[in-house]
Amino acid sequence: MSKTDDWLETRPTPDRLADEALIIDVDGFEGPLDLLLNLSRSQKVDLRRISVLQLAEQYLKFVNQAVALRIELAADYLVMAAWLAYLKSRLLLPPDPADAGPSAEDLAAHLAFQLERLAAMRDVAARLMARDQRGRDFFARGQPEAASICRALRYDASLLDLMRAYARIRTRDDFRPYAFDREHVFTMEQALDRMRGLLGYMGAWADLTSFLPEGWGASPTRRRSAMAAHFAAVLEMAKRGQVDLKQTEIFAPLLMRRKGEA
Amino acid sequence: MDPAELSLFAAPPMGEQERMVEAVLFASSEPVTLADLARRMPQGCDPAEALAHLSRRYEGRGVHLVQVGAAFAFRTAADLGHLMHKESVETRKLSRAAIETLAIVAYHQPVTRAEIEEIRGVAVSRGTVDQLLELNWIRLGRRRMTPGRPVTFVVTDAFLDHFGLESARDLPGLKELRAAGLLDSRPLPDLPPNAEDDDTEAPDQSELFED
Amino acid sequence: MDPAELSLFAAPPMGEQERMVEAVLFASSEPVTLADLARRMPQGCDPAEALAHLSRRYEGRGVHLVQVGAAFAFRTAADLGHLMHKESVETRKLSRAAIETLAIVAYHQPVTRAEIEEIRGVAVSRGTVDQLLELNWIRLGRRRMTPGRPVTFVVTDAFLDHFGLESARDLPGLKELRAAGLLDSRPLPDLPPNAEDDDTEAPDQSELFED
Repeated sequence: MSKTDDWLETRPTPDRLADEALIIDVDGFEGPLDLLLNLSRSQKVDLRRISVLQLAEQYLKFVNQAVALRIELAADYLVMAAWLAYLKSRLLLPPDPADAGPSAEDLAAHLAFQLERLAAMRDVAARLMARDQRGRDFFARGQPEAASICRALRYDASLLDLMRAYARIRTRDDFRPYAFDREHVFTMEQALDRMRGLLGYMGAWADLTSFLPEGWGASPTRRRSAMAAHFAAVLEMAKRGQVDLKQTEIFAPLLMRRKGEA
Repeated sequence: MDPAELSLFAAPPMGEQERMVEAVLFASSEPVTLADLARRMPQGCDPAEALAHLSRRYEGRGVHLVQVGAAFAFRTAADLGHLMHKESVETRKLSRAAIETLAIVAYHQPVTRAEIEEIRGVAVSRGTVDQLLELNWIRLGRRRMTPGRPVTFVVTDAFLDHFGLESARDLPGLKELRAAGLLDSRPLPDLPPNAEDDDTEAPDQSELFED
Repeated sequence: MDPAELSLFAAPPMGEQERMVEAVLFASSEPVTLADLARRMPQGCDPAEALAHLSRRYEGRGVHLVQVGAAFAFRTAADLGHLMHKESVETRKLSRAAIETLAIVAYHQPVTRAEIEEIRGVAVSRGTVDQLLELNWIRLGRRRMTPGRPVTFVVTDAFLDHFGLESARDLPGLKELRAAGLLDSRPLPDLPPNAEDDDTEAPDQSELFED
């Protein structure tokens, strides 16, 4: 991590090896911010006075090397690289007076703030964990006294129990076995029953659609289901030799009459 | 060990030894023997003498140092036993039916019994509702202005207090439950299998956490 | 009740009250609130004053009186921890992600998941928050009154107890962090860095780190 400053120079092999080791280690970082924080350490200055420009260059160098070594970087590293490249160009160019919105300096200051905040949180996290801890450094009474005459029953449940119970119920809903919605479905058996009853009323050639049951023509879902059921039913009836079917051309109305009607 | 070395590790002063015995007896889950004390304390300590000092210090206090067989422990002074009654509560986990019913009331309040049954998919026994009422975790809300004017249930302040919530609106929604991994069909492990890779899991995970 | 009767039930002398508080706190392994103490002690007692006396009495002893949030407990002195290895419980090792998340909740509470992610620069995995909830070190706070009304997290009294803190104000370095402005929520300056069209709303910076 130490010699990141002078990557621009041509350097002896050991250094380059060190860099490659660093790049291989990209998995060790928790995202671009973590990586930036690590790179910033090499500037060895107060995070408040860090050079974001220099940091952006280090980061871009890092990403380029990773790409050169064909290390696959997660998308968020590349997003950060694009953003830093943009920031770098804005930091280098004179400010455009027509450009509304935050200046490059504002953006750089914000990045510095984020790094400082992350570093600070890591620092206090370490201080927190270094504190005396219950069960490790100090202890509660080992034999709480519970023996007594009056015994009360207390029911307990934690918030986690509650949330899990709710999650369980809702998950059950999500994963309930697939059940067919019967409301808009006309089965072939139903159609067959129906058509058998209508068989006696069939005379000359008649359009199948005229036999569809009442109330099943309005909604497309119901019409489709009834149509399919009745089509299957009359095919079945034709097979049994109960009806004749004919269709003059593709997609023309399907005509049917009772077998033996002349 | 030669005498010179021993003196380097001279026993701590008696006041320190007394503190040590006090802490060990306090934290131990069972009475502690002299031998055990000697084993825990630094070389050259005299646990018997420390115990004698400690015992005198606790004379007339709210707790006493007592001998139990060959071991020692702190016990509440007999005359204060009446203050301990509350310690004797026995905690029991709520039944699954009860916790589910409670969860539904919390998430859907005000909710009628029929609605609870519809959500749970099974009938809710009278005992379950009674138990939650008795625990003072749910109470009757306003009657629903629908045919039959059914009573509704809502959760109480005692419920919020017990579960550390500031309001029932603070309960996480389905999306948030899913984000916390609570809506998974997998059983929730006590320990994430590989906590170290926490943040390097499947990339699609970030979308789970969006609000 | 007439005055004569009242005097029959006069509060016990302070020395007695101190013994009572001592007994109750000794008997419980978990912190006991002032209100709970008052409920157990006879009418007219002043548990706060008794606690003050008791606290002084245990100064420098092997066992200390500590305050945890609004409650009180006896705990062994930290310098004697080495004698207690038999009692020490092997706490499961927290991942770095969990430790950082815990610290962020403690110092920035109430804090939303999105804010935690913004500070850490990576997504918070499902196991992390779950683990902290399960340890009962964090809990849900009030929902944030911003679009989406996200849930917030705060630390619990069990967290304070575990780390020997009287209140969250006693967190190490809290004042310095606040003075340095590192606890402010400071959004990314308005303009999205590479948005050509001004209509798209500014992404908050957490998006920069999402994949």
